[in-house]
Amino acid sequence: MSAILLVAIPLLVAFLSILVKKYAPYLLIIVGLFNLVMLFLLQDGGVIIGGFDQPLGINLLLNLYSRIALILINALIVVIACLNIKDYGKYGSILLLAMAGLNGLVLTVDLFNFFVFLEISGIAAYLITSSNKKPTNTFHYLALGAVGSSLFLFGVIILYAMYGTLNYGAMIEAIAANNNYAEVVLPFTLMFIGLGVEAKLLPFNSWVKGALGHSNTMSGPMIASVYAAALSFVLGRMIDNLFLFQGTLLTIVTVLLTVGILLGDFMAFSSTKTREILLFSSVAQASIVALLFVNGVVAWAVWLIIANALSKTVMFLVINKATKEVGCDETKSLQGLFTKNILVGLAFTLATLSVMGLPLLVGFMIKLNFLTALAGAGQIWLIVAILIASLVEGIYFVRLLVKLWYKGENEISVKYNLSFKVVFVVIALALLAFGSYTAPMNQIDNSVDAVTEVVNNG
Amino acid sequence: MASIEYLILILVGASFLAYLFTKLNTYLGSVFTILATMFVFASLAGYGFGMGLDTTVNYLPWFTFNQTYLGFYFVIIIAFVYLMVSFFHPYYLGQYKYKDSYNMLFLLSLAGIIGAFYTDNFLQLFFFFELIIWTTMFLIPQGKSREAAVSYFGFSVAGSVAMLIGIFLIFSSTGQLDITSGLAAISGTNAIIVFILFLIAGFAKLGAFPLHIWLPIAHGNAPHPFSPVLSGALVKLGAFIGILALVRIVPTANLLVDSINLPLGQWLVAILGSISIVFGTLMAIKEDDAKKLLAYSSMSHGGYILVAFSLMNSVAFAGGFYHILAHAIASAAAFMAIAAVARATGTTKMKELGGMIHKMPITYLAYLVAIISMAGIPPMGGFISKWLIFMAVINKGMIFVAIAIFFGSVGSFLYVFRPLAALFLGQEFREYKHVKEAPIMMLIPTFILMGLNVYTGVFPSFILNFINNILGELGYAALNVTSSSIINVFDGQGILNPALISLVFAVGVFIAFIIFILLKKSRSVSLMDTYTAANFVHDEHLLHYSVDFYAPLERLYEKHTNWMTKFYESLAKKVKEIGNLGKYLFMSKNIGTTMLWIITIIILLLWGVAL
Amino acid sequence: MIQYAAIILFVFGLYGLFTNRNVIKMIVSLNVMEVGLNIFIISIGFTYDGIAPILSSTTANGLLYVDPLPQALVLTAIVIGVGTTALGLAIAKSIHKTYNTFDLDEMGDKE
Amino acid sequence: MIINVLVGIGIAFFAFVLQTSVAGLNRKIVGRLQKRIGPRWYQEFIDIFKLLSKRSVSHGWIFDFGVIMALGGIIGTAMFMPITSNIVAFQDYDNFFIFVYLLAVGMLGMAMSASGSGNPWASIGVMRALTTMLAYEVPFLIVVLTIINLSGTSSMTGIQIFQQTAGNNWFILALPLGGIVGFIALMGMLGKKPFETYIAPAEIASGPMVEYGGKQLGMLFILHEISVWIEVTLFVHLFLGGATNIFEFLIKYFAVYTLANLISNVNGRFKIDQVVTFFYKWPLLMAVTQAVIAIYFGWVI
Amino acid sequence: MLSTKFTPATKLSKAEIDRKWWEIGDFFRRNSLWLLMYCTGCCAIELPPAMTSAYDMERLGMGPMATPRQADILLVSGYLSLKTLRRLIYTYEQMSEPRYVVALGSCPINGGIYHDSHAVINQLDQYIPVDVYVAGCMPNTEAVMNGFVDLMDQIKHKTANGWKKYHANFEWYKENQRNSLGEVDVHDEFHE
Repeated sequence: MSAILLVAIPLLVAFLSILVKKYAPYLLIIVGLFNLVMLFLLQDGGVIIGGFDQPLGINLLLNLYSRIALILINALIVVIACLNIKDYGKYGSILLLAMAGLNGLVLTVDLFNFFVFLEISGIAAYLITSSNKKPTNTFHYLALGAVGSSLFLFGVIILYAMYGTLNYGAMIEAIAANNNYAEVVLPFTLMFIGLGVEAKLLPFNSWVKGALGHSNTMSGPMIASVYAAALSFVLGRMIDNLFLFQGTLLTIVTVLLTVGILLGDFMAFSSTKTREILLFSSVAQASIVALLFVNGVVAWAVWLIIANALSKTVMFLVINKATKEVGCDETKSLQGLFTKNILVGLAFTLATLSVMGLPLLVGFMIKLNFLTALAGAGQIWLIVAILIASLVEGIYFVRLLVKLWYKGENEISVKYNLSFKVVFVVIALALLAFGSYTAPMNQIDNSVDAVTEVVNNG
Repeated sequence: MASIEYLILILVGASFLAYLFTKLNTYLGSVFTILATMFVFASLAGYGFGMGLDTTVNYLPWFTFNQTYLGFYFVIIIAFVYLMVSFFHPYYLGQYKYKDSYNMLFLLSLAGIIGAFYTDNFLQLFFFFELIIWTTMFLIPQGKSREAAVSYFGFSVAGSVAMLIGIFLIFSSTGQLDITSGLAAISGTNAIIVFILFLIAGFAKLGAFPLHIWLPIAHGNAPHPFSPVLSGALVKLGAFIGILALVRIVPTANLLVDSINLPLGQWLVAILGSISIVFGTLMAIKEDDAKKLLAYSSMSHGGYILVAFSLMNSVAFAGGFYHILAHAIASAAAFMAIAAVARATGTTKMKELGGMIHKMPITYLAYLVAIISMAGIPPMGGFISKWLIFMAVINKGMIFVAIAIFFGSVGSFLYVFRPLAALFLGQEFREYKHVKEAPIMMLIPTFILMGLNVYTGVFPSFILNFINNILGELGYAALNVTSSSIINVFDGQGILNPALISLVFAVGVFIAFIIFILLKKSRSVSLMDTYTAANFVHDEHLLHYSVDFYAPLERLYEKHTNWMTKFYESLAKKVKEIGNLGKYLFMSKNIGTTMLWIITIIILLLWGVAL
Repeated sequence: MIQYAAIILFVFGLYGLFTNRNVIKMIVSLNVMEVGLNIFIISIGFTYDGIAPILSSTTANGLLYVDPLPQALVLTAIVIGVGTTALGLAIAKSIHKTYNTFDLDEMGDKE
Repeated sequence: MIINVLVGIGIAFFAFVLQTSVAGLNRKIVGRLQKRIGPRWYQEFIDIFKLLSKRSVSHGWIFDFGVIMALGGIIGTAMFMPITSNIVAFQDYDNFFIFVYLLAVGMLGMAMSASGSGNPWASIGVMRALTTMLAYEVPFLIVVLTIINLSGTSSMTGIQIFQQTAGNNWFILALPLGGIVGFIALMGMLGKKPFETYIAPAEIASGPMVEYGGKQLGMLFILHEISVWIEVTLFVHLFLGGATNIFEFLIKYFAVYTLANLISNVNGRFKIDQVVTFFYKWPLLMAVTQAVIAIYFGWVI
Repeated sequence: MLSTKFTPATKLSKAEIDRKWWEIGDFFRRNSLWLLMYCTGCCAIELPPAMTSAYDMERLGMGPMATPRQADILLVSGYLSLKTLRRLIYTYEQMSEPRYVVALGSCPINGGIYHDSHAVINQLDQYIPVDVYVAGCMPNTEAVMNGFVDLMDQIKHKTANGWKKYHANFEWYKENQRNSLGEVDVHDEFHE
């Protein structure tokens, strides 16, 4: 009954489900629910596979941080699976593979094992994007993903060469022992770039436009919220424990991320396709999350990831469903989408307001608190950049909302079936509820993910 | 014992109830909104004047409230304008697309306003400030144009972003999030930066010179019952923040402009205020849409408020506070009159309207009283506030600001008269023969506002005494006002007895009336029978002179009237270009570019570390 | 010394990805890069006169073994490389089916 | 209080009588200037009473209410005006801005009823009147700012007493440029020839007064006379040191009005935008230089 | 001169009071006659000399006024074509009472030199009541001034009541106007 089941069972069922193609989505939902139940039963603690000593043995760590991440990922996958049973049934096994990869990614504290799970979830991601019927974009994503993960492997191996261990805890102690940051810069950069490709950070995410630009109701939410959330969690864990940026590396990374935030929002401001607006805004959000981790504001970064994941799911589902029925996703052609379906419109508006960070919604509390934390750390210039970006973001989201609420010249009618509506209402209510009642948000603090003790077979 | 927190919770609850009621039937929902606003206003007025509202908080998690005279002064004015406007809802909401959300957002923004003025914590102020912005933003697109909401939201959020940066600058330098102590604690260059940031927020919300583009767009195109709220009430938020900056932080105390012993910051704000007065007046004279014209007048009155609060003496502050009240009432009344005309005729364009006085005389009287106060003419409230500001500027001897102020006050007479002549007077157009006077429910607020305009003009002592409390709270000497409302300024330099002026004016009118009555009764003739050098004109449109009313004046400055609009359009274009550049650089189709970026970063880093 | 060769091979792979626009050639260059990487991993564990790290009953202790861990890692890395290449080829086939050319430039962006 | 009001009404009546007779005299002087006999000195009275006795035309209630409000406003202003430094209806309530703004009430009443008369020429006349007001008001108020700043009080009697005290002399000497600007602004206020754009009989058929006849026109003539009196007395009190006794006031009053009238009779008429550009070029420049010199450098002759 | 000490002031009836007022009014009306500057024909050239220094109309209290509302005298100076007559009648009706008409020259009397022209009316009296005729094909200025003085005397002796005649037999005048002009109040003249 250990944490390994979270990875093993989805993997096993993934391969079994290939045999019984028809029942794949149902299997997926069952496994997802099983994982969720397991998560509530398991206690925290590490797991060693194969009983070997630390450089050889692969060990997984389940603590509050990874528990939150896993609940979010599995829940979202189950929700997306339920919504897409009808038209993307045959992707059930791929989603199972993705679930296994992502669970493993979040759980493992062994660097090489991290690389393996990164590749598994990568492959699952390439297969998911292939559902967009745009092979060139998928190939683009595959090539970049492969390069990214091999760079990551390169970094890991250099670290292994220097410190002889692959385990998180041991590595952290070894680095701390001979604290000469200069020699560690190259591997950390390579690993940061490797992860940056997957986590959609600015210079490395040219695949995002292709992958999400033509996404559908299954691939959009999967890539934009599930993968983004998982990789943000993992990137956060690595930045917060392993990298601990200093000196020139810190300045370069901060510059990269700030440029990422500003440019992400400017790109969204300049695009007229609705999906492009959403994907560039999620690029900007990802850079903000990374920036928060770099500055040590871990607690609010976690809440930001969750809030963004939920809002982006709603937004992508709404827009992708509408684009499928209308055919083109230009804001002009989608005009007046909400005139007919008020409920979906309300949910979309609340999600957008939460992403913009306006009061009465959870986005505002998170934004206010992480800005106060940044101000406490004296980072005024970062606050200025984030706020300018949020101003530009506010303007293009309002421009989008105003177009969607009021009908243009041609009449469009998009029907959302009941299951979509239920999901939207639940998420919207959650955003609204936590917006005003913020007590539970203060429970976790910045040291939520301290990977310190070395998990040995002892 | 009404408590602030209950008021806010009641309002939020009432907004959801209003949503449901309006879904059932518009009239019911709007009446409910009127009752809700009336209840809130009554409890505020009842307990607020004596600072009697209790500030205990037991539901809202991290909110703390405290009462100040300054905050209460703003809340009572804005709540009053909200109440007056809510009377209009039953008649206007019928033709809006999302009428149920209209009532809901209307009450939500009122809750935000009550919260914003009763807090002493910066973050809470920002919370309510943003709440007001996005609730009012969703109301604007229900009017004529959609882009109005985007530009309104853009400028308001720009203002609130500047304020937030200022707040965090205070927090990071002094660790205080409390308004009074935070503003007192900062000093040196931080104080200057925070001063500038707060002023940007004030200017954005007030629609003063550099950030005024959204004012005509938003007020002109907002739904008819909402533009009085926009210009009467929401503009005062900017004034509140401007006061925070101008009165509480005096950043450049040492850099005095020696000839008129005023800190440099204050002097620059006075100059910007006067530019917005002149610009607002010139643009208002040229404007053809009545609501846009009144929007520009709000801009110029915003300029007056800024000048008043940048003169650093109690007479100017008293003038500024009084002007906030007088302008709020006058512009709300004027906008409501225009809304009544727009409801009856469907347009606010001056070239399509004329002769409304024949069918809507009471609306005409309401508009007349409003513009007398806006132009600052004696029997009405506007005169007293303008007089106080004039005396302060004269006492300080600021010549260039004085030019702008005098130009503004005479210019305001020009542009407020224009809708009066074009909309109301003149021949009665054929197409508006069927028009009826506004219904009784809509006339109640007009009568109340007319009475209030006259009251503030004739007996200002009660209001000026309350303003003295505010001045005391801000640490300035009180204004010398006797019980019979005789105002003595700069110990004798200027003495004003508004009651006497109104009495003498009444006596004069009585004498003129006697002369008029004694003489022979004159033969009443239709408006078509006018002296047209004996040409036979039968189409009343030809006889109605309302298009380009001040043509010779407009010709003098028509070439350079849109500096700022071009500036903001190019700014938006620049951001788009940067976005496209980003897409070109980072989002290109072939993989080579991304690889290039990866390689450069690695090389850059190694070169950086290795050195 | 072998590590420099591995890094050069890795850079060749990257250069390959850089320049050519043919899908198949890009997959080949991907493989070249991964081979370079694998050689680099193997070279990490090398000690001069170490023997192959096979544990059997007959081996006497006191012998110098090559570090077994990188070799284990390489195995998985190779398997993953194969996986990605297989997927890449499958996508290349579907690209060929839709645009019946392999060259990315000739495809144009048929939306 | 009643006595003050009665004194005020007396002053207003005195104003009407004085100005009408002075205007009559001026018509005679102008006649003599043009080598003709010119009308009787009380011709203005006869004109006004003839108008009051005629039965005229009314274009609706706003047409009449505007005239009543205008005349009421002007009578109210006149009641506040001090004749000499000791004859004033309401002791130390005669603030300068009351006159500027109660005149504006008169202007608003006339403008409202003129536009209410439905004649396009009346609206054009009103537009020209308001634009001219915008033109001459600003330089005049800048000079008044200097005067109030120097004399430390904004009440008319206070300014008179300041000029009559031993040390300082009349403001027309103390502030020469200010005096010139004041006189040009007075010409604008009176609507004398160079700036008579809004009565312009040839162009817009006597502007706002086109639809008036009979008693309305009579009341407007009374209004015109009293407002001329107010403006000339303002000039006398602000620049010529007011008056200690009634005769000094009469002499100064007659001198100023005749000078203005003579200048007016030799001048043509400006176009309306020439008026605005003229006032915002030289008078404003002179007013500002005078203000800067007087307030900042303190050079007061 | 009856002494007023003893005889009680007789209570004047309403009509007499009006009469008294009317007499005072006449004095003012007589001494301030305003001309409507409506120069229809060639006799108008006589007006400038009447106004300038030689004859100085102003000393009689007379002066030119821009609009009919303000004017007392409608000066018909010379021939009247049909088109001008329509304008004249419209302007006459716009004048405020009591109003007087002074016809200069012989054309309004009997058509003058244009007697047999198709476009000119011969007798102005048919269409609007005329108080004073000043004969002469271009009467010299003295005659014009004399005409005005006659008008003033008529006002003094209450015989200048042309405007009362116009009210009295309004129908008759209208009948004549319609016969000769067709339609007085012309519509669509400028294709409005």
